[in-house]
Amino acid sequence: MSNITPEVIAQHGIKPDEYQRILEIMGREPNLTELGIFSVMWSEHCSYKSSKKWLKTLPTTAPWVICGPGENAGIIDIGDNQAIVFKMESHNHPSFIEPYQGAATGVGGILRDVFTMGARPIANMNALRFGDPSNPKTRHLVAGVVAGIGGYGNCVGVPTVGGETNFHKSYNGNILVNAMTVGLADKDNIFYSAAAGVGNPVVYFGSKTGRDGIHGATMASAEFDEKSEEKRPTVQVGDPFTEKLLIEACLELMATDAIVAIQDMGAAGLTSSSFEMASKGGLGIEMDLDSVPMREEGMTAYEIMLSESQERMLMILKPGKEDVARAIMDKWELDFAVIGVLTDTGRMVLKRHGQVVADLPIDPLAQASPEYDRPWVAPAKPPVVLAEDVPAQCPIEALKTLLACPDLASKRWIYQQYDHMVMGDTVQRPGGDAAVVRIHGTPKAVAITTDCTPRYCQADPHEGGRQAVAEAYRNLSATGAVPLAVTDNLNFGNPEKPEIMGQIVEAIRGMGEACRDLDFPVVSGNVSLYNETQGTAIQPTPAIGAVGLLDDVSRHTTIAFKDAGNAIVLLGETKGWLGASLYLREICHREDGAPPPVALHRERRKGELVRQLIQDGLVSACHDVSDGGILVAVAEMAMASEGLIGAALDH
Amino acid sequence: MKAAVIVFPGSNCDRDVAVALEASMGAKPLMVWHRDTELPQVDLIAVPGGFSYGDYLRCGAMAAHSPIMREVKARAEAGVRVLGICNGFQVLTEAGLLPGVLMRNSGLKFICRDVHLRVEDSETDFCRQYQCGEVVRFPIAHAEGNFFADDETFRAIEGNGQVAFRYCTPDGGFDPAANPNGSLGNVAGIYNEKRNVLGLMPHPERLAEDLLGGSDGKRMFDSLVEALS
Amino acid sequence: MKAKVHITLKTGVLDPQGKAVQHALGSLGFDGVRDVRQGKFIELDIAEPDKAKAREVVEQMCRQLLANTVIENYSIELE
Amino acid sequence: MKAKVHITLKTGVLDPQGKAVQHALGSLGFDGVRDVRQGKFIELDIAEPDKAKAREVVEQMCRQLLANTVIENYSIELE
Repeated sequence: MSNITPEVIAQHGIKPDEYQRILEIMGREPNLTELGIFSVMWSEHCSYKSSKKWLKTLPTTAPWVICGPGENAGIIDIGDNQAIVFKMESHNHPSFIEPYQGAATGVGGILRDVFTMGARPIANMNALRFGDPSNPKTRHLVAGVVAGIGGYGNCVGVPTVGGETNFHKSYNGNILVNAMTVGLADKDNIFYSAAAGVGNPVVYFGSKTGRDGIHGATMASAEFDEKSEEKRPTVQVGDPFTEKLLIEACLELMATDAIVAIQDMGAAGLTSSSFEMASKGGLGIEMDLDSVPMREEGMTAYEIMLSESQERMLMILKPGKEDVARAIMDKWELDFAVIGVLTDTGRMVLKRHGQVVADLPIDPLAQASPEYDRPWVAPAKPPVVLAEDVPAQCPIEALKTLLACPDLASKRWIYQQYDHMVMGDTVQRPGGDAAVVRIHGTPKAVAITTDCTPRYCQADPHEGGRQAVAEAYRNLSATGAVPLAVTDNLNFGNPEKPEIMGQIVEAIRGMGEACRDLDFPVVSGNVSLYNETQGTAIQPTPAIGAVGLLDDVSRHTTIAFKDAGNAIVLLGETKGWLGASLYLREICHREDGAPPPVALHRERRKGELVRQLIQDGLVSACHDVSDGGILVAVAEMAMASEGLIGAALDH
Repeated sequence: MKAAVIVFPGSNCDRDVAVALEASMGAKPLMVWHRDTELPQVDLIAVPGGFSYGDYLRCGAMAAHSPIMREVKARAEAGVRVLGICNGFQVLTEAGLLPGVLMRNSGLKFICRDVHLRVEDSETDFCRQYQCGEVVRFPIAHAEGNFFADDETFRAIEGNGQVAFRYCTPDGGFDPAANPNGSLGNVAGIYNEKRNVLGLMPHPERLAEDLLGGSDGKRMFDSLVEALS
Repeated sequence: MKAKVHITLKTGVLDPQGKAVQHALGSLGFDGVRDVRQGKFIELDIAEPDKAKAREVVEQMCRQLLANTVIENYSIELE
Repeated sequence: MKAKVHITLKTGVLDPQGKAVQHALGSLGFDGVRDVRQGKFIELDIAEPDKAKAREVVEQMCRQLLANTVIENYSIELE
């Protein structure tokens, strides 16, 4: 009696109709290892099965885009034969179970996605969402996540230069930890993951494999229930010291011509990396699992293929280049082993203890992962709420309340736990509209920001999607940088519920419109669904990570007032929109109303105007007006100034 | 002046120190891998910040046993100038080149921000371009900077005037709030008795360029070039 | 009452510190070191004279603060 | 051969972690905590079968690397 029972299939998160597809693809019943491989490759986290159909509608091209979605990270051209490689990824569920290690391994994973393409990481950011501060677990989660991000990022020596942190009760059972990495590469030395060359060696390097986080990939999209507390020691533990060795060893090897293709082992470890490399290259792969460096005895093929031990990479080398690679890995004291070879069979054949333990076709599995067109319902448009509809309050009292609320209060207590100065190129430190990081040894710099207003996306996902992209565009322009491209991390509830699927469809539609109209293409991203506990979903959070370019870093502008006597100029019309505003929530304790509509053509024109004024040296400070409105914006500019320069709003 | 920067697995401020040295020296320092056993003739050896060996067991404990450290110790005993910054300071105490130990910050958290320091002795090659008693602004970035020494050792350090920098208020006063990590006597950096070895937790190389927010740190590198060229 | 608490990583959980110390011992010439695991050892002096009550209190301290029960085990000895 | 090493701070040496844990326990409502000291607990698996030789090897490991003998004491138990 085979051990593939309906319970085992369900346990692997595979639906009955999906299992029928597996039987067709295999032409027989899969064994446990093969079933495990299908379950991680077809998990929501790796296959994007619920969102793939809609993600294709996003604009992903522009003259400066070298590589759009589909590779480990997105790549844009910044001239002088240099490229910026960046992406954002989520580690939401592991961080709820073990905040320190969950967040730390999130940082480690996104770093690897960037340097596997040949880029030296030059900056990290993170977008965090926690539950209500009064919730007993929130304090523990915040302390753990921040310590984990700092513990890993500081040790690896990549500056953590900013991010954003929100608090709302919808995240009580589902915190969001989205980590972003920006890297710098030479345009003519970029590495991709498509395998090539039948007979070329398949090489494993980095840390040893253990039983960490098995089923991390499927857990990433499993809705949380009370039982989730039991998913214990299989939590992934990160080793930032080994990651630093991995960065240096990889970049040193990439300076030689030994590498054909390379990919980091992320979610679903050895399975997803080997499958993706083989399928992109249209080749087969044969691996002898006995030669995989292992940390624990008696590991089965199932455990080796599904393990999510951290700090591991897979690469294809040119023939005869094994010794060059081994010498570099020995210098940096990393494990190194040739574990297989490329074949022309188009199949994945795994051996363990001398026997074939898995034999699966690669293309049907890698490419044919299901793509769903789930039913969705567009949420109703909420009513407009304007200033005259809301009881007025003394502005200064309102300002005090707003500045004290967790969303707006200074986040210094968080970012001072992050080394934001290492590598000596941080020109604008955390706390402004965007971080500015110099391109080492050049007069240029990149501006980086993460933005999303979940309140707006809850009220109207379409308008919220537009606003998230527009705010990122404004934050980059406020420093004088030309906005170039976007990465995203789409965090939503359970897509099998039509109203949640409606939020996803509408938010993506809104993001697409803004990216198209602002020439601001999406070059990479990540989707995290099923962020829901006992039926209540998080506020829709399509987090945007954006990068812009400053040709002359000395022209960058900060939010701080510089000299008394400067005129304060407001760009844009004030219509008193209070729907879904922070004012309404923090002062009137209401969370209703429509978010302010975004006029994209005006956003674009204002952005071009602001950048021109900064270019002409006419602007001493610049800040985008967002949460809390004009009064909060001016207060933030005053508080950031040296000598606490005040402001009189009397015209 | 000829300078060498030691690189341990896990050092991550090695390039930052090399950039600051080059800006003052007008030439690139040598980058020396921790497993080398030879060290060319140099006037200055810099042991940079970072997380050598991941700061595991004790910060700098494993790096202090690296092959190159035998040579660094020999050169220090022979009078070559040695500058240990942050993790470098921890390595020098573990290697016995400087007294005392750097414990976990009193607040237990990693701290990254600017601090004010008072220059306690400007008659050394490291600080000759500062005034004695001058207040400078350097950034710190560490979780284990809490300087400690037993009473006897600490009395010797103070008695010999080996304190190089103390955490202070912007106007040079002393106040618990100005001491970021609980260090004994607000000590931020100390010399050995011969004053040819300096270890400090703050990072002068990170504020050596106005574009990055300040240049008080540059004068330490200028001092060394002036004294050793 | 004196309480001695040992906090160790659960088996199978990666111990990066132990791995690095094992490696460093090797490069110092100590061969034959098969495994190294590093944990915490906490000594508490508490006012509770009764042994059973003291154990109960220390048990709570471990669950609430001293140990990260997701990846760590704890053991308590009382004197 | 299994070796258990306890590394503790010498009396009189500042223990920031112990103090911080004591403070945190107080704010969690555990009163009556007179003192807390935090040290390291290292478990080694070494190939040396003979107890005396094993003790000598571990003794050397402690003096050379595991303990900073300026501020720390170490004790070794063999099984």
